[in-house]
Amino acid sequence: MTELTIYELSQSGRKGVTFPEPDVPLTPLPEDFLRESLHLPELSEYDVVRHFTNLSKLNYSIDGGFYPLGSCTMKYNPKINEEVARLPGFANTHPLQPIVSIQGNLYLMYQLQEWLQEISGFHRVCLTPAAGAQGELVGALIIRKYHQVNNNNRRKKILIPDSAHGTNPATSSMTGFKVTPLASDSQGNVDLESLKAECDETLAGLMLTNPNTLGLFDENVEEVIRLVHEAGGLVYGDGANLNALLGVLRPGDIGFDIMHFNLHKTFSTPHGGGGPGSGPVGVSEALSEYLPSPIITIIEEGDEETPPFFGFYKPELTVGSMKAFYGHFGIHIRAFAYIAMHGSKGLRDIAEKAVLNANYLMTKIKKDYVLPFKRTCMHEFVVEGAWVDLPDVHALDISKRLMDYGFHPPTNYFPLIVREALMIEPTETESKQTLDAFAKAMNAIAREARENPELLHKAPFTTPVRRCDEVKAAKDLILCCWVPD
Amino acid sequence: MTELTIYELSQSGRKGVTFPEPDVPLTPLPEDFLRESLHLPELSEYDVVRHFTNLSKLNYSIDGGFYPLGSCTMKYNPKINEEVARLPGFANTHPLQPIVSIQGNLYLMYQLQEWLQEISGFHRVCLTPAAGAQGELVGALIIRKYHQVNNNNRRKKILIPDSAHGTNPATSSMTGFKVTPLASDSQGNVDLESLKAECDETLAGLMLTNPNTLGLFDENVEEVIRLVHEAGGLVYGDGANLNALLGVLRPGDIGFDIMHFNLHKTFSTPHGGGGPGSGPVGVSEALSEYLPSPIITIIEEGDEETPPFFGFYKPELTVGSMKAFYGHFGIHIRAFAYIAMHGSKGLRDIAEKAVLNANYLMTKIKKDYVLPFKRTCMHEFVVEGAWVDLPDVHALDISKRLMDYGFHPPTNYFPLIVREALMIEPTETESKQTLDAFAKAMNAIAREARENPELLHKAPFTTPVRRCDEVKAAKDLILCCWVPD
Amino acid sequence: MFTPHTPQEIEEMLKVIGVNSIEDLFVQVPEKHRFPELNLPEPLSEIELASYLKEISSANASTEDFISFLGAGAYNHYIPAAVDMILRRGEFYTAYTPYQPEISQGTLQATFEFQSLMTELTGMDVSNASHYDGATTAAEAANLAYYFFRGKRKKVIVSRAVNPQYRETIRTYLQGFDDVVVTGDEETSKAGYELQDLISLIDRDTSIVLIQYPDFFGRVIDYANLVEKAHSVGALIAFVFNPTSLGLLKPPGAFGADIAVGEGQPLGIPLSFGGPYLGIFTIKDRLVRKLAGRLVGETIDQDGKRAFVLTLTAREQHIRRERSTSNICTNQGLMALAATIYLSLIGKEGFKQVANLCYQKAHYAAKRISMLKGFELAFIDTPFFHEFVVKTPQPVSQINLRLQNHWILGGYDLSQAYPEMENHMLIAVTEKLSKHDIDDFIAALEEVTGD
Amino acid sequence: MFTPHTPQEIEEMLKVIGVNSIEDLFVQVPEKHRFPELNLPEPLSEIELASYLKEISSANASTEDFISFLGAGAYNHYIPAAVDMILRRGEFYTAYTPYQPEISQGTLQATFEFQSLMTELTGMDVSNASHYDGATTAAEAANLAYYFFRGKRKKVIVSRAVNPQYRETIRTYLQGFDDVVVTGDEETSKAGYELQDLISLIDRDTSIVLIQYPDFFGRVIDYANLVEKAHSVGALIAFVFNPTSLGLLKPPGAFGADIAVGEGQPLGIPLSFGGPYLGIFTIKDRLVRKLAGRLVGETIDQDGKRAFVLTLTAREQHIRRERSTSNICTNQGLMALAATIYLSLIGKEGFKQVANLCYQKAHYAAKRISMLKGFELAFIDTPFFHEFVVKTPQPVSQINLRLQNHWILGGYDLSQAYPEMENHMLIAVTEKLSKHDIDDFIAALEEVTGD
Ligand SMILES: Cc1ncc(COP(=O)(O)O)c(C=O)c1O
Ligand SMILES: Cc1ncc(COP(=O)(O)O)c(C=O)c1O
Repeated sequence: MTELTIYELSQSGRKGVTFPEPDVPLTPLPEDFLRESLHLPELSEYDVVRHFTNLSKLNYSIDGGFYPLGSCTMKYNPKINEEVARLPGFANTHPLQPIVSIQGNLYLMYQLQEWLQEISGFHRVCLTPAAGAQGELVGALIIRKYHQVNNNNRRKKILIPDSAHGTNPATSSMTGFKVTPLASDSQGNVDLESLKAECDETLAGLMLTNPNTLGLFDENVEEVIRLVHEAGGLVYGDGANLNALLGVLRPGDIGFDIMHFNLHKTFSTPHGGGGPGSGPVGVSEALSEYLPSPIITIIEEGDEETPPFFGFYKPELTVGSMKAFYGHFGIHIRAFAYIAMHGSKGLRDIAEKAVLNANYLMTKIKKDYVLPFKRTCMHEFVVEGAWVDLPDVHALDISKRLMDYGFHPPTNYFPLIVREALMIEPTETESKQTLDAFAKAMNAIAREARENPELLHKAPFTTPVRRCDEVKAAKDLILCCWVPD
Repeated sequence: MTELTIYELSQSGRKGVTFPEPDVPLTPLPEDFLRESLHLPELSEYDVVRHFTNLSKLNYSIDGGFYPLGSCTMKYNPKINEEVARLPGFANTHPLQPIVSIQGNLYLMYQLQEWLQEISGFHRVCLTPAAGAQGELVGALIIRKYHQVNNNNRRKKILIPDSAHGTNPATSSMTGFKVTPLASDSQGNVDLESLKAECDETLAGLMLTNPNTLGLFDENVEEVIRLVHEAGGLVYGDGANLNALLGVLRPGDIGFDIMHFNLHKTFSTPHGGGGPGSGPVGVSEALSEYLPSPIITIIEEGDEETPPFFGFYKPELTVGSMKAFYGHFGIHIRAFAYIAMHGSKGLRDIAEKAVLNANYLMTKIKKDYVLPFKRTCMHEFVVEGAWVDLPDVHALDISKRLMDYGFHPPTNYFPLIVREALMIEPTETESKQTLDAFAKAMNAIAREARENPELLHKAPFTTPVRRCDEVKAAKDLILCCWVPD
Repeated sequence: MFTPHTPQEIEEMLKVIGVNSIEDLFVQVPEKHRFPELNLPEPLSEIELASYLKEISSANASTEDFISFLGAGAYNHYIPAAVDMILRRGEFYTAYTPYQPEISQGTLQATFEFQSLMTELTGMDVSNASHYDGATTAAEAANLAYYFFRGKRKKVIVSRAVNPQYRETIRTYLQGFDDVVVTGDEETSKAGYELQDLISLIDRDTSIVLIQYPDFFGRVIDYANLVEKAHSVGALIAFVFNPTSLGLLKPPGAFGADIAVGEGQPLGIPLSFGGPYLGIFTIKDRLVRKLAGRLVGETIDQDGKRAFVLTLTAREQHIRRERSTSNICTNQGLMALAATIYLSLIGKEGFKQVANLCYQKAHYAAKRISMLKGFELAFIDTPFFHEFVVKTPQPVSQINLRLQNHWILGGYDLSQAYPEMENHMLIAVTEKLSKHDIDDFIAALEEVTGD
Repeated sequence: MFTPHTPQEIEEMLKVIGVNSIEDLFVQVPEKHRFPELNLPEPLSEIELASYLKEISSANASTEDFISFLGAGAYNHYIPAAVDMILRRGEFYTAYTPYQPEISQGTLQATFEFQSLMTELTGMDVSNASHYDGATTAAEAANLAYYFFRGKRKKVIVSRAVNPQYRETIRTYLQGFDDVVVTGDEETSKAGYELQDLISLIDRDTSIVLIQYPDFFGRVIDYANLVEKAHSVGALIAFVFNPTSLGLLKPPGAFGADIAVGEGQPLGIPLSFGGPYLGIFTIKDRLVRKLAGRLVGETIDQDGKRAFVLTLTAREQHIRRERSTSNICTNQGLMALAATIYLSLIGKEGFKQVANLCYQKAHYAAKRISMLKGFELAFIDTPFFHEFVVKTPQPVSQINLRLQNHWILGGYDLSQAYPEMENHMLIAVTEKLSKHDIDDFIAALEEVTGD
C-alpha cells in the first residue's frame, strides 16, 4: 500500500474546489509582474480526501495506540479541546482588531498566564513563544540581557548537563553563549564537583531539566541552584518534564529563575505530527520586566458590574518580540480548557499517575533490561536497549520490533549518556492494561533477542514500509516531487 | 487485530465524561420506580476514542477507496455538506419551536421540495419519509387510499417486475396488497405480454424501477405506463436509480404517478454505515392531496421587503404521518447543499458521467465476464460472477477476492434474475484511473479463476477478518456482549 | 462539481466504449423528454454555499442562543465532544450497510455493542440494529404483533398518553390491514389518564397494548396491573420508553414488557429539527424471528477469530420479499453509533448523573412554577421524571410568543394535540439548564403573564 | 479527569512497585515544597467547560459577524470544508514528529508534498518542513546568513516596508551576535519607500537584504536592481512573500532570491487571533546545509518500496547540539498539512481564482475609497495586490471605533507602527468580501467621517 503523491495523482484539467467569478468591475492585471506558470496539482475534492485519508492510515498516533515516547509526553488529547478551539468567536478573530473587540481572547490569555504562574511558582508568564525551543531562546536572551543590564558582559558561559536535550546547547550558541557541558554523577544527578569548578565570574547561567531526561529528580537540585546563584548565574529550567511536577513542586519555589512550559506536552495540546506547540515562559519577579512583549494585563480593574478591561503590556527591559502577534492562541485555548477541567487536585492527579505508571512499567521491564540508574523514577525512565552479551542487538532493533507488536517505540539513543538508550514515558492517561501489554511485548522481545535475533534485525515486518535507507535519502537528496514544466 | 468490546474493556470504577453535581435543592427519588442496577461500561474517554478509532480502521469506506456497490450509488460525500448540516442554527433547533422561530429551516425545506419537484417533474413533494423503503410505504398507501377514495376497493394487486428490489414486494404486502411478479423480457425490459395479461380491474398499480436494477432503461417505459393507466392502475417509481436520470428525464414527464427519491444515493448524503437515509416522495397533481403530513408551504407571500412566511400544510386526503416530526432534516440540509452547488447543468453532468463511467467499465470488463444483456447500460450494469465451465467459482468468490485487490465488491446475487449476479455501479465521482485499476483487478481475478481457483475460494487473505461463519452466527444467535450481573 | 473527468479522459473513454458522444449513451430515453432544461438557480461555489447556508440558519432561533423548555419527544442534552469527533471519521459515515463482514467489522462490532447497550438499558433480551425513530418503532411494534398473531387479533390498544405523533404513525402503518382497529386513545376516552379504563379495554382480540413510560405527560406510572391483564389474555405489551429516564427508573423488562421501543435521540444525537433520530427496538427472545430490521451476531472467521456478521437475514425484505414482516432496509446506523459512543463515554456513572440532573432540575422547576400565580401542576400526585404539565393562566401559544423576547423557548403547547388540554404546557428540563436558567424562566413567566 | 486508574488497579500497581502509597514515589522532592496547594478554580466538567468557553468567545467580535478589512500579516480567506475534516483525523493531529518512518509515512509524505508545493509556489529549490511563522522565518533567514558568512559579514539590511513585527523579531533573534547591525528600516530612513536608498546601503559587509513582496503596504515593487546589487557584492537576498499573491505574481525565485520566506496562514489556516500559523522557508540549493528545521527526503525501504524519511538531520539541534545553526525542534507540522490540503483542494485553477478575486476586489475597493471625500490613496502609482494604504481624514483608531457600530472591522492603523503615518489605514480585501460588503464599507466610511 503505497500512495501516489499529489503530483502523480494530478490530471491536467481536473478541478477541485473552485470560486465564483468576480462580482466587481475588473481591473487589468499588472502585466510586468505576472508569473508565467504555476504547477499546482489538479485534483478533485474526492482525490484529495481519499489521498489524505489513505496517507493518514500510514501513521501511528495516540488515538490509535500506546506512544511511550520519552520526553514527549504523548498523553491523550481531550476532544473537547479541539471543539472549543474551533469556536467561531475564537477562530475567526483577527490579531489586529481593536482590543475592545477581543476582550474574550484577552481574558482567556490573562487567566492562562495567571494559572501557569500559580502552577509553576513564577512571578510572570509570557505566552508568546511558539514552542519549547523558542521558550529556551527567550530564556537565553533574558540571561544575556540581565547580565548586560547589570554590566556583567563577561558572563558568556552557559552550563548544560550532558543529559540535556539538544535544544539547550543549540539555543545557547544561537544567542552568543559558550556552552560548557556538565557531567552527571553516578546517581544521574548533576555532578556537584564539576559544577563548583565551573562556578566563576564568567558564568552566565545553567540550563537544567528537572526531572532530567533520565526521568530522575535531581536530588541536589536546591544545592545546584544555590551554587549557581552564588556565582552570580541564573538558572533556566527546561520545563519539558513538568508533567511530573504538577501539584507536586513549583519550580519557582526552589529558585529557578526562568522556565518554559511545553503546552503540547504537559497540557495535552496535540503534537500535530510535529507541531504546532506552544512554549510560554515564566520568570521570577526580578526578571519580570525582561519578558518578551506582549504580556496580557488588566488595563482597567473591573467591579461587580463590569468585567476588567484587558490589554497588552510591553515589559520595560523586554528582550523583544519572538514572533508576530501573541503566540499560538489556538493552543492557549486548549491548555486553558485542560487546566480548567482539572483544578488543583486534578493537576496533582496527573503527576501522580504519570509517576505511578512509569514506576510500574519500569518495575515490570527491569528484569529483562538493564536499568542504568536504580532509583525511583519520575514520569519516565531509561533502560539500555542492548545487552553486553548480545553485541549485535541494538536499541534500534528493539524499537523496530515493538512496531510489530503494535506499539510505538520509545525514544531511542537519547539521552546520549546512556548506552543504547530507550527512554520510556507512558504518561498518566494510559491504563494498567496497556502497560501490562507493553511490558509483555518488551519481555517477549528480550526473549527473541536471544532466541531469534534475526526477528529483531529485520523488524518491522508488519508496517506500511519497512526499514528505510536513510543514507540514500541524504545522498540523493530528493526533497520534492517531480513537477511537470 | 481484533478489538475487545466495550464491555470487555470496561473496568469497574473507571470514569469517562462526568457531570457536575445538581445546582438545585434536591428532591427525593421515586423509590418504587428505581432500577436495581444498570451495567453500562466503565471506560475513560481515551479508552472510548481509541476503541472506536480502531474499530473504524476495520471498515472499508468511500473515503478510503472504490465502492462500486450496485443500486447503492456510493458516490463521494462532499465535506461541505457535513459542515453546513452541523451549523448550530440548524443542529440546535427543536422541532416543536413556534414556526416564527424556525423560518430558516422551513425555507430550506420548502426550497428542497420545489427543487425536487423541478428535477423529477412531480407536482408536489413530501420530505418526511425516513428512507427509500418508507417512501415506498407512502407510495403503496397512496395507491391504496386513492382507490378507496375512488371506491375501487377491489384493486388489491400490485405488479412488481422480477428484477425489483426486495423492499417493493415487502412494502406491498405490509400495506395489504397482493404482489404479482412480472417477468422481464430478453432485453431486460418489462415483458409487455405478461403485463397486459395482468391489466385487469383488480390492478392497483405497478412498482417500476427505471433504469431497472439491471442498469437498463426500459425501452417501453411509456407503453408500460400507458397500459397500467388504461387499466386504472397507478405507477409507482422506485427512485433508487434516479442518478442516471438527473437532467436527463423527469419521471413525472412520462407519466409516473408517484416516486421516492433516495437522498442518500442520488443526492450524495452519506450512507452512515447503514443509515440514516431520506426518502422524499413526489406525486402527480392528481395525488397531491394524498401525501403524508406535513408539507412545507408558504402561509403568507413575501414581497420586496419581507420574505414569505412559511408553515406546515396537511394534505386533505393525507395517508397520515410517517414518523415523528418532519423527516430527516439533517439529511435535507445536505441534499439542499448538493443541489445548490450543481444547478441544472451540474445535475445533468452527474447523470452523464455516471452513465459514461458505467459503460466504460462495462466495456473493459465484458471480455472476461458474461454480460447477460448486451445493451448500453445506464449508471450501472450486471455481469455474471461465474463461468459455465468453472462450476466451482461463484460470484461470492470473486467478491471476496476483490477485497485483496483493495476494492469493495459489487452487489452480489441481486438482481435475482441474473445467475450469480455482480451488480456494478461506479458512480460519476470516480476517475478513469480508478476504473482502470478496478478493471485490471477484475481481469486478473478472471485469470486466477482459471489458473488458481483456490485463491478465490479462500479469499480474502488481507482483510481484518476472513470469511465468516454465518451459519454459526444464526445458530448460536449471540446478539449482545456478555454483561456482568 | 464533483466529477473528475477531464476533456481528454472523456474522449478516451468514449473511444473505448465505441460511441461518439455522451449523448449517444442516452438514446434509449424518450427523445421528447430527453435532457429537459431544469429551472434551478445558478450553481453556487463552496464559498457561496457556506455563506448562503449560514444566512439561512441564522433565520432560526436555536438553543444556541435560547433557553429551551421544549421536550415532547426530542430533548436538548449535552453531547460530549468525542461523539462527533468519531462520527466524522469517513470510515464510519461513508460506509454502506455492512453486507461484507470481512471489511465491515468496525460497523458490525459497534452495532453489536449498540444492541448490547440497548438490551441492558431496557432489560430486554434482544435489540435490533435500529429503526427510523421512536414513532416508527411503535408502529413496527404493532405491525410485529399483527404478524405474531398471524392477523387473527384485530385490536391494537394505545394509551392516549402515548406521544400523539406516535399514535398517528401507528395508524398510518396499520391502515393496510383493513380489519385492524386501533383504539384506546380517542379524545373522548379518559384512557390516557385513568389506567383502569385502559385495562378494561384489553380482551382476547387484543394483539398488543402500547403504553409510554414515562408517559407523554412525563408521568411515571406503575403498569404492573396492565401488564398482568395483557398477559392474562395472551396479548403483547409494548413500552415506549425514554432512554434517559432508564438511568434511574426500573426498565421495561422488569415490568414484563414483551417489546420495548423508544426514541434514542436523547443519547447523543442533536435536536436537528426533528431528525435524523434513532428508533430503538428491543424484544423478548421469543419474538426474534418476527423482529423487523437488521441484527448483528457474533461468530468466528475461517481462522477461528471472533467476528461479527449480519444474521437472521432471512427475515428481511431483501431475502423474504413479500413475506417479510417489514420493508425496512436503510436504518439509522450512524445514529446508533452515536448512541453507542455516547453511552460508552459517559458510562455507568455519567448516565446516572444525567438522569438524576434531569430529575432534580425538573422537580425544582416544577416546584417554582407551581408557586406562580395562575400556574398549577396538572398531575399533582403522580411521580414524574424530567417533564411535567402545568396549567397556565393564558393560552400557551401566547405565553410562548412573549417568552421569545426573553430568549426563552417555552414548553410544548398541549392543546395542539389534545383539545381537552387548552392552557396546558408540557415542560421539559434537562441537565443543560442551570438553576439560573430555570430562575430566569420563572421570572419571565411571571412577567409575561402578569399585567 | 483523564486518568483511567481505578482504586483497585492503583493498589495492584503499588504492590508491584513495592511501595505503600503514591506519595512514597515523591520522597526525592524537597519536602518543604512538596505538594503545594494550588490556588486554582474548582475543576469544570465538560458540559460546564463548553458553556464557559462559549461565553468567553462571545465576548469577542469576530469575522463571523463582522465584515473585516484587516490584513497586515493575517488574512481572512475561505477555507474549504475538507481541510478541517482531514485535520481532525487523530492519525494526523495526535502523532508526534515522524522520527520512526515505518509508522509515519502519512506525515512524511504529506510533508514531502508540502515541500514540493512550496518550492513550486516560490520558484525556489528547497523548502523545509515549516517554521513557526512568517516573522521567525525572516529572523531565521538573517540567522542563516550570519552562519553562511561564518559571522564575518556584520550588516543585515531590512526594508522599512517589511512587516514591523518581522523586523522586531529579526532584532530579537540577532541580539546575541554582539557585532551584527540591523539597519535600513530606521524611522528617519526613507528606505522603505525609496528603493534606491535601500540599494545604496548594500555593501560587502552586508550578509543579507530582506525585502517584502508585496510589501507591508501591499505594493508590488520590481526588485531586480536591488537583487542585482546584492548579488554583485555577494550578499544574500531574502524575499518575504505573501503566498496568495503568488497565484498571480512572478515568484521570488524568478527575481533571483536566495531565500524566500513567508507567512503561510493564508493557505487554509484560520485567523485564530494570530496563531498557530505557518512559517514557510525556501532556499536555493547551495544553502541547504545551513537550512534550519526539518527536511523530508525520498528514499526506499528494505524491500525497495518508495518511502520518505527525515533527512540531513545532522544539521539539527538534536544531533549537532551547540553547533547547529538553529534550535528549532517542534515546528508547525499540522499547519503545513493544512496548507498542503488547501493547495491540493483548490489546485491550479482555484488558487489562481483566489488570487485574482483578491486583486479585483481590492482594486474595486481602492477605487471607491479614493473617491470619498477626505480619503486618498497613499501610493497612487505603484501596483498593489490585495492591500493598500489610504490617507484618512481622521485618526484611523477613531474611524475604526465608529465602524464597529456598522459591524465592520476597519483596516490596520499604520500609525501604530509608523509614527510618520498618522491617519493612514492599511486595507486588505480578500475573496471573502462581496461587492455588497465593500459597498457597505464605503457607505459606512462616508457616514462615520461625515459630519
Ligand atoms: C527536554 C526537552 N527540551 C526541549 C524540547 C524542545 O521543545 P520543542 O520541541 O517544543 O521546541 C524538548 C522536545 O522534545 C525536550 O524533550
Ligand atoms: C432499487 C432499490 N429500491 C429501494 C431501496 C430501499 O431504499 P432504502 O434502503 O433507502 O430504504 C434500495 C436500497 O438499496 C434499492 O436499491
